[in-house]
Amino acid sequence: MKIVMAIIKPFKLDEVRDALTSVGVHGLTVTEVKGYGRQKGHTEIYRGTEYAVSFLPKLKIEVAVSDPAVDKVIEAITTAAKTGQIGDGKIFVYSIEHAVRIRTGETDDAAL
Amino acid sequence: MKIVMAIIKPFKLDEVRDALTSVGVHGLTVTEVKGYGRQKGHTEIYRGTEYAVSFLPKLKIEVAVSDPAVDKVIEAITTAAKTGQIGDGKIFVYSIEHAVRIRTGETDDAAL
Amino acid sequence: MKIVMAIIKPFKLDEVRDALTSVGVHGLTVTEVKGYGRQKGHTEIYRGTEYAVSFLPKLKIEVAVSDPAVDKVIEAITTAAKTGQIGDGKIFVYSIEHAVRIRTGETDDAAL
Amino acid sequence: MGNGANVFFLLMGAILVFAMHGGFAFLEVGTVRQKNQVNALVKILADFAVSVTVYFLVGYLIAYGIDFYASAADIVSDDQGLGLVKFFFLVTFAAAIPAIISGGVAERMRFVPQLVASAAIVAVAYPLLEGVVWNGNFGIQAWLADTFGNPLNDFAGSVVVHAFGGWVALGAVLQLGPRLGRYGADGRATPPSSIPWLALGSWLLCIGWFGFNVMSAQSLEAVSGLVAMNSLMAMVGGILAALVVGKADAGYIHNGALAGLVAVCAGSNVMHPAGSFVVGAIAGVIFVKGFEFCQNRLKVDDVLGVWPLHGLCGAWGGIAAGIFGLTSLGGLGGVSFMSQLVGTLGGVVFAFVVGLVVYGVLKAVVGLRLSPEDERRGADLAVHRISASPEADR
Amino acid sequence: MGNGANVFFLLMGAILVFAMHGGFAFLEVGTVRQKNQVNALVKILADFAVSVTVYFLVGYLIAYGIDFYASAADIVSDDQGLGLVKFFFLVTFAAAIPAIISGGVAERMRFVPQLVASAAIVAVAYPLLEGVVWNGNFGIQAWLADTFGNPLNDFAGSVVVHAFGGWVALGAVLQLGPRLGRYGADGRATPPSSIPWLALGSWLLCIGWFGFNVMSAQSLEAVSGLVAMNSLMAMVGGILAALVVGKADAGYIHNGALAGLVAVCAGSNVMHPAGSFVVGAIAGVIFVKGFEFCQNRLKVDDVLGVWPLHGLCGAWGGIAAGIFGLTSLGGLGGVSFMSQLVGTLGGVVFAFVVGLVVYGVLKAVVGLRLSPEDERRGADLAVHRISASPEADR
Amino acid sequence: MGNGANVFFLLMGAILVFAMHGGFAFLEVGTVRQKNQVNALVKILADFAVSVTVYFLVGYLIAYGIDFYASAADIVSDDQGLGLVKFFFLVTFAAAIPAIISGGVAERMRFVPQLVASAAIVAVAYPLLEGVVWNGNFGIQAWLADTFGNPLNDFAGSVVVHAFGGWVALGAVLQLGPRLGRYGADGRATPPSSIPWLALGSWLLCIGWFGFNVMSAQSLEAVSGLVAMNSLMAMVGGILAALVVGKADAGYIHNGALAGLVAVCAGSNVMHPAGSFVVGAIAGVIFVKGFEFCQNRLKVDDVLGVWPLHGLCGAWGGIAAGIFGLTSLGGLGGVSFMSQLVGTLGGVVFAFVVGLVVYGVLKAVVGLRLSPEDERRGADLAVHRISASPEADR
Ligand SMILES: Nc1ncnc2c1ncn2[C@@H]1O[C@H](COP(=O)(O)OP(=O)(O)O)[C@@H](O)[C@H]1O
Ligand SMILES: Nc1ncnc2c1ncn2[C@@H]1O[C@H](COP(=O)(O)OP(=O)(O)O)[C@@H](O)[C@H]1O
Ligand SMILES: Nc1ncnc2c1ncn2[C@@H]1O[C@H](COP(=O)(O)OP(=O)(O)O)[C@@H](O)[C@H]1O
Repeated sequence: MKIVMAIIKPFKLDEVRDALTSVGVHGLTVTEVKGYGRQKGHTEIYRGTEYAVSFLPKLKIEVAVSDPAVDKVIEAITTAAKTGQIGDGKIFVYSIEHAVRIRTGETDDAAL
Repeated sequence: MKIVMAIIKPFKLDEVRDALTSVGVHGLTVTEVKGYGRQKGHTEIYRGTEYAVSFLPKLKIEVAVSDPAVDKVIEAITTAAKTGQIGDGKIFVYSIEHAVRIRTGETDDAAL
Repeated sequence: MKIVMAIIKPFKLDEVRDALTSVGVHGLTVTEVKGYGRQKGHTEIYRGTEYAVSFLPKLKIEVAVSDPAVDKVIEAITTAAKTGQIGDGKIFVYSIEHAVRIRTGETDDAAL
Repeated sequence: MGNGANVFFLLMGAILVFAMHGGFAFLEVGTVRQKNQVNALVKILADFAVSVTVYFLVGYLIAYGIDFYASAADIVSDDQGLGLVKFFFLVTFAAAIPAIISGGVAERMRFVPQLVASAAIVAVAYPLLEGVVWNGNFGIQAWLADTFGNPLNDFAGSVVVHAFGGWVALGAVLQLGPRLGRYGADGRATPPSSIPWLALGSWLLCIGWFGFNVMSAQSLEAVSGLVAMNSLMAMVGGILAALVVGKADAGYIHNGALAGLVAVCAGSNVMHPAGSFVVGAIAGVIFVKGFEFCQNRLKVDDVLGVWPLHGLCGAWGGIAAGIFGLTSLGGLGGVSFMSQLVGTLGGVVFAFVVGLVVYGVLKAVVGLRLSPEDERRGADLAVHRISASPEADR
Repeated sequence: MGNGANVFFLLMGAILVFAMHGGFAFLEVGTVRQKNQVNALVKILADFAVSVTVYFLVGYLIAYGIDFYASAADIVSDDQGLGLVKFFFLVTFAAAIPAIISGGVAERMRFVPQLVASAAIVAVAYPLLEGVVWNGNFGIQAWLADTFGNPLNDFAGSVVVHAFGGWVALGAVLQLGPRLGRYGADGRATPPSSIPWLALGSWLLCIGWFGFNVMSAQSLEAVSGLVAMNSLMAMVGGILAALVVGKADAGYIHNGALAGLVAVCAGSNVMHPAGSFVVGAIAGVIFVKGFEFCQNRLKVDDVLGVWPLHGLCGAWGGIAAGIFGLTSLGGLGGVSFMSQLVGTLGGVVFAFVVGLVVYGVLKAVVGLRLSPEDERRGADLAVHRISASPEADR
Repeated sequence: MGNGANVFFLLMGAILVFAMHGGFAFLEVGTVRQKNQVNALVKILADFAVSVTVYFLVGYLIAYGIDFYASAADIVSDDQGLGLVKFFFLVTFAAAIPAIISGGVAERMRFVPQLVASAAIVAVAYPLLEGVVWNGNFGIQAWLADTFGNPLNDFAGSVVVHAFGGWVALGAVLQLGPRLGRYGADGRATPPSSIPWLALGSWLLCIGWFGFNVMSAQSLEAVSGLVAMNSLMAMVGGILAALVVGKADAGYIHNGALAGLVAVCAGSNVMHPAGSFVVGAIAGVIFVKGFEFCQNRLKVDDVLGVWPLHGLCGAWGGIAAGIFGLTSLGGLGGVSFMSQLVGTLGGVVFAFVVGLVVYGVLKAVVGLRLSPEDERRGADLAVHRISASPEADR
């Protein structure tokens, strides 16, 4: 099993979730994060003083999937999250050794 | 070493922490996340318009542990986080290659 | 490729980011988390009742890097995040198998 | 009763209505998305300042033929400056027009064009209507009285202020178009940012409203406890109706109070408290139904619902005074249904035209909307370069 | 002094006490958990509307023998509707009873049963006590005066409003039981959601309270600067005592101001400012100690602490007027300690029985509590289907 | 006009100015970092209580020679306690001094030393100046009148209250030093925590300010609508100037309103409304430029900018009354430029010395600052052991 972790633009969440559902993913976890990268932040100003806001709001999506599903999940996220503009984000994939569904105790692929 | 990452119901945090402490885990990191899965969200309504809230508040717990401790940690979390109701969450386990305690520079098992 | 994940004290963020930039890291993702460990929380009091606040605000930093860069990234974070006081945090390193830049579809090291 | 007491009386009215402007601000803060909260606050304050300035320069002259182009000694005259507090009181009414419109055009309107529109409306359009109704200008009230028996009774401005503001806002919103992503294929409504902030806005409005209504008597000789009690009963009717029809919806109940108060303004001096309760309750229903109609049928993106609230309930209030003010319904009489109907319709049509024209001209000349990119980032960053919680932005 | 001035005077009192209801709302918003903030806001508004309606229909008649079942012309009479503003002023007091109770039963009480309880109490129970104390009904005041030399002096309602509200609330809370997880093996207290919001509530209450107290004179002939100054000094005493005894606790200091104001109501017309300071300071201590006693010893889950605040400090205020009102302590005299003691105890017992009975009957007939599941989700989602920050829910 | 009406009039003034203290609290809540919000709220309330206590005990005696060391009957006398409401009204002015200072020393000042400083200043220093200007003490006003034709005209306290508070605050801030990390190599400014909260503070201040100014007449015989209108126009001038010069900055516009109001206090009884507009607009510019000068050039860490706001704009107001009050500029006359200039400078110097000395002595004896660790954690946890959003802390 793998976890596909993606950093995306916040307003893309619904599209990404829909894309994932349509390739058979029925669970995922979302975290509000701040991203730093090529996309530049902005400057705020309050009473004449400027404040650099260099971190941008992003969402992190984590999806645990069985190995065969990884490619189509990556594909689904890439397509749905893409705007073509700088800052669209990244996808990282890593292996997990166990998965457990707390409610039932089911493990591994059955737990996803 | 492994990281045991669990998605749990928010009100289970204290029980899970106590269970982990009692199996010898003395450190963990908690993140507020939103979960999407079998457990359905709810609908909010404001001035006649319905808003589907499909993501539910969950907590992500990350615990780095030495290999031998993994099973009892999974066991502790599963027991403490279980309500038997849909949406109890998942546990995922993956390997880490290094661990460093920033304060002392200690590494690996000594860093946990 | 690896992900270097660090839990640090919040007020160290700017220093850590600067240290990472100076070793050639140009992207990272930050999450607000709560930490539990050796560093003790505090007690709040409201109308005569005490509330134990056992989780402390921390930041989680995740940086995806190519394998050769791992050591200098760890070094940079350790140096910048260190105060020498309890609660400075941890660094964990794990392998990732794929990386994708959503905007361009570039993969692996080219995606970082 | 000396002038000092009347100065005091009108001053308290002016302060209370001024406090309502804070209410407009926070009602908008809580209802819009977080990325437009700062803009809501700055707009209300700036609109208020612009309104006072232009009303001082020309508006008051148009409405009442009074100007301040004389020395302080002359304008104070020998009544302890009673005329000046009267200006203060009335300008807080005039400034309510842009505050009403603000809630309709929120989240995508450019800042400077909005200030220009406010200036035009408060300098000229509003004073024209105000002068006709409250100062007998152009003999229109006299004509209504001749024709139907009584002039238009709009004691505290259901028509002059609320219906006018609401219908101008409708014209403005139509010229402006909906927010990005509100309608169309993927269109969807956005939930409000904060119920406590909008509730605070509603409370400030309700509190100040008693000054709006009761002090409209403009002197202690003319003040009437009936106006106070009627305002209370209409507010209560609006709350209860919105509670029931709106199914304990937090947005409806807080707006229901306002709906009742909008509707009672016109006839608060002539209706019976029980009649006022009914008028307020009907206004509560009108708001709930009107808001859904506006949003879902008409697909008019009036963010706070100012057209149903001020436009529809204000018009209802103007007409209702001609019904519940009748002695046969326990009222004090002295009102004619036809005068109320004709006067209200006249005001509504005038307002709608004003809204379409003022915003239409601005649209043609300078454009009304934020760029799509600015609208997406939010007016706070785009216009004011700060967010509502700057410390949290890092 | 004309009627117009008195209408104005009472109107300002009514507006100020009305603003206190906003204070009740935000005090509760800040003190409860976030999942019950919307409910706090809606409850206060709905309770207010229900209270006005039933007090208009029967309550005022019970208390003062006055009804509004006549034409507008008749009820306005020839005093510029002074009687109607009097109703407005007094109904804002009556509506304070449910607002007080609301803070005690917060976070687990069902919405409709609460409205029904409010209706019953404001329609009948409160007017009975009010009529006895403030209108001489049933000759009880006359009996106290005959027996002890003076009637019960409860100038602005330490007993009639606050002790009554606080002891009804105690009965209600006992019938209702504690929130899930509050007591028992794993029981623990929950911290408040927001200090700024509860502070805003406290400020609105303090500001409006000066109307509550001073305008209780009900006419400009009877108004006294002493009442204003005593209210100020008692508030200040309450703040300082709560600051010291409560060790700079944000909750205690904001409630300490209210404790002083609750206690000074009864004797504000007869005490010396220094005496009022002492009365307020003692009230501050009573609140701090009483709250801890109630929460930790009695294990009564009175969420905002309305029983210690209004119940205990109100009773203390009733009695204190009989001490600090004496000329020997610098007061104006005209009060009897025994009348204050007996009157206060009588009011307290009556209120406690009312609370137990009204909520007991409702509990037996329809049930009082949200389902455990609804209580866990919070009343906002369960009752109003929206959270306090909807935009953030996604 | 009876005493009752004057009691009422001054009471409303007192209530309005009391409400301004809530405004001070929320302005500070929104401007400081979140970790110091609770402290802002507690400070303002505690400072207020301490101020009332010491002004009651000695301050009022120093300023006006009046004490309350007599029975209630004696101090009420036969004017319905008018003198007592006068005390209430004036003590809300006195208590504004610590509220002003609070905003300057925020985020690093220890709690108890601040209360001690407040006590010293309100008990003695402020009443000295107040007595000189408003009660003719020490014959200084008489001397100014003899020398320059007219005494210092400081109708509602541009100098006595605002310039005094602002310059004491400057002395305090200099003694205290900047917040950790504010200046120096790595120094940087911190953004405010919340625009809506600071906007609420500004609104409460603006609303109450009309009581501050108009009720300074202290009787209905002396009340003047000119004061009300001038206050309005100056506020509007301040808003517009800050909007333009401050480039639609949310902080500047909300403070611009206050700047205009600070500056108009002194001459609001003699200037023409148009003159007041200009005075307010100049104050708006002074605040914007003065704030940047103070923060970036002087590197004085005056957190809310109370020295530019109250200190500079107050001094400007004192002087401006001597210009725009002249009949040649449309004013009512009766003012002398030199009296305004000399009086203002005298007040400013006195205040600055008071600030340096009071905070200097406290610094030497007990120390002023939180420990660096406490400052980093924030005053909320360090002093009050609670954060602003306790539920979210877990
Ligand atoms: N090396 C990295 N490690 C972790 N997260 C990264 C890394 N580089 C970028 N990110 C995340 O991806 C987001 C987008 O990256 P950015 O460089 O701005 O644009 P793009 O995705 O178009 O290359 C960043 O805001 C950050 O959250
Ligand atoms: N495939 C997945 N990848 C990541 N997180 C998941 C996945 N499936 C479920 N989750 C997380 O677990 C939570 C609970 O899952 P859900 O399907 O609702 O119930 P259950 O845990 O009882 O199977 C979700 O809210 C989500 O946060
Ligand atoms: N075993 C662990 N797994 C995950 N996170 C941990 C673990 N131990 C500590 N942490 C994180 O590191 C932070 C610092 O740890 P702590 O024990 O307080 O001090 P130190 O880093 O000095 O050893 C904690 O607050 C927590 O977020």
